[in-house]
Amino acid sequence: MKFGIVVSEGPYTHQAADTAYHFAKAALDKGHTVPRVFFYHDGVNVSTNLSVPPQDERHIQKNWTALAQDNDIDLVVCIAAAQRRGILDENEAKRQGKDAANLAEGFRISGLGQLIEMGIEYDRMVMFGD
Amino acid sequence: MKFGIVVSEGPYTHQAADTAYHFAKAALDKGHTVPRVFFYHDGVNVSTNLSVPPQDERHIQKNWTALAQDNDIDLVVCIAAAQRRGILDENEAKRQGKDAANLAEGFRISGLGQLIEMGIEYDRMVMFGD
Amino acid sequence: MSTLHTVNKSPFGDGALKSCLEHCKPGDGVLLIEDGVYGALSGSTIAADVTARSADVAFYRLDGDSKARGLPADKLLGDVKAVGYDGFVDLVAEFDCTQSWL
Amino acid sequence: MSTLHTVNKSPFGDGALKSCLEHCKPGDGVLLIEDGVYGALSGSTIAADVTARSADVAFYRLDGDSKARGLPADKLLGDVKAVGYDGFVDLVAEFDCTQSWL
Amino acid sequence: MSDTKKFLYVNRKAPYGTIYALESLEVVLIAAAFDQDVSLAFLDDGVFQLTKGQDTDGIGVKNFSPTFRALGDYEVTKLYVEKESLDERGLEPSDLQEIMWEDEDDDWEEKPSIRIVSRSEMADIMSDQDVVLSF
Amino acid sequence: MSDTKKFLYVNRKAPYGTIYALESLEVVLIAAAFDQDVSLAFLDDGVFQLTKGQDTDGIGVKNFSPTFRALGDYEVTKLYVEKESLDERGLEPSDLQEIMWEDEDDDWEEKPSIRIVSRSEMADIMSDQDVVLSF
Repeated sequence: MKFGIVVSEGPYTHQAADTAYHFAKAALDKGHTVPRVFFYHDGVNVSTNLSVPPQDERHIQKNWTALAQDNDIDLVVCIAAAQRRGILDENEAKRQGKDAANLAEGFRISGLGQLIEMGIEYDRMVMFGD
Repeated sequence: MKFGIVVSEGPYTHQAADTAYHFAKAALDKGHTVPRVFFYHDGVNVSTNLSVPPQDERHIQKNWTALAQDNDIDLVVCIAAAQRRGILDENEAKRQGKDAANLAEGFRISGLGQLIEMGIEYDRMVMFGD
Repeated sequence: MSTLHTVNKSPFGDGALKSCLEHCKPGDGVLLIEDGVYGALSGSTIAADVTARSADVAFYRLDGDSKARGLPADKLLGDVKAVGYDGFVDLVAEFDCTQSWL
Repeated sequence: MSTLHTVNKSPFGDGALKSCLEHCKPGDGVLLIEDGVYGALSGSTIAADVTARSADVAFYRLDGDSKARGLPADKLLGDVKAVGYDGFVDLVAEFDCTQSWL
Repeated sequence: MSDTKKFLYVNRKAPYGTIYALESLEVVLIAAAFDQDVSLAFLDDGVFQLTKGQDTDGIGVKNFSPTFRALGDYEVTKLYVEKESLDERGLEPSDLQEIMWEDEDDDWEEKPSIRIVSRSEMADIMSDQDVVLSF
Repeated sequence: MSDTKKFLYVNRKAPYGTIYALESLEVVLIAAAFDQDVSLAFLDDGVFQLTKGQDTDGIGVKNFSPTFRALGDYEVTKLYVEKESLDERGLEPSDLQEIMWEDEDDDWEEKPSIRIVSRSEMADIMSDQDVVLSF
């Protein structure tokens, strides 16, 4: 089956991004596919490449990036939610006149239409939030 | 009186940073002082300089920066909470080998001791969170 | 010693107001802010709990938050006094200590 | 059509589980995850509500979340079956639709 | 399976205290372009999103409640509001804003988009969906 | 006013589902260095922070519950736990981990840091503070 996953809360603050990660891994292990994960609300904060958690803690962003690269998952960050919260890729940073970009490798910024498409095309949608 | 303010939730997602801002302004208008505001938990996300909210919305970070500059408020972002969530100043970015820093003007990163000091030295402490 | 308690969540989905009402002391104040202002709705399932404490606890609500949420004064408990951010500041100064029910 | 409902918040401070129990249909499943696993505590104020729906709704809890929170099996309702993340995946596949009570 | 899926957007949170209500509405506005069968459910604190007379000047946050009245133009015409949720909060249907849509199959007659349903009807609506998104 | 203030750290949230419990503990560890009169209150879902036997291997999150046992070394020795909160959750004091401190004024006798109090006693404790920080 094709599973769509939505992450609606930020890393470390809520467990949502962790549970979603374990769920995605388990789905892939069982032979399902996870073509896309959509990050919305504070979920967009998962995609910052500036996070430096303590050494003895999991690195949530790096876990997602690695899982995506190993399994060809499209990690999509909602552009409207990202702009409010200060997540920018190189293009957006340039367009907004900002000196820095902070979108991590393996993530891309796009619109809410990508979320609706998942609902239309995939067999199941699972949301993780607060 | 000296008022200490703590902001525990991120901008836009929760109203906490807004209410704290209006409270701080009202306290200053009444002749009280607000020597320091401490940003903890997701509150640290208020201090990103990469936020680009819609044109017709308030700019929470810029509001805080302006209020602090006009009234000599020390805006302190907790270092441990900030590192987890990807808020870095120039020094930390360099030390962590990151290409970018995103701490906005008027904010500084420091330790939790700054929060305890507020409790010891100020007349009142007010927390805004979730 | 008297305490100003602030509650910022709707009492219908969250237990903060109820817990606050069970822990505040006679002479304390309870200020409803943000989504907490829904706790001032008369005719609701929480109204009796608020009214029961009104004899010995002073209740307030942020007026800006009430108006933002479209709550007309005639739907709200008369015992819960409207204040602005300036009134919020006065309350914090007036009570010895502030406790946020986050 | 059958639905798998997920609940991720403690039922003692938040109304999500209660609302879920009032809206799920016979034949549905309810999976407790994250802080939602506290909803499986026997002898608690929520236990009767869960048990009352156990006749026509299947209850599950994430085992990792239960162990993380130090909840021993003998403190938990027997009607609420432990599953791993792999079981979670099976449940999502088995039911037609998943609804998260955020 | 037909090309059209039934999407339900579930709103259980109050506006302004948190951003979920606003960002839910942003999803619905985009979703309207996809020609799916869209319904919105308002229950628990979600019913507060629809109160009339919202005025956010005092808190410095944008008032997004007028956007609900534009949903009809996007052919989003089914806003289910749970009666028990209103009752518990001391609200009546008349405390909600009027939201209309024009029925092109009925000589463009204006019809109300808000449909008050019982908890048991809400449960039926929830169980009859292909995709349920929660905010 | 004396140089020492009474600080109360109020914990009303469960661990792991959100980070508040962990970040509250981080504050308390720093606070211990400031020679103030520190108390911790655990009520509502906060009592779940102290359950024994927490094992987080299955969720890939760090288990911070052993840190509570180190609080005695930091001279944080007053952990008030509300009995009614335990009761409502089907928990007993014996479901909580044992947390001890050594009383240097009493020949270093080991004493329990957790003190089970009634709701009314918890209200008294809350009302007798200079600074209350909530997590």
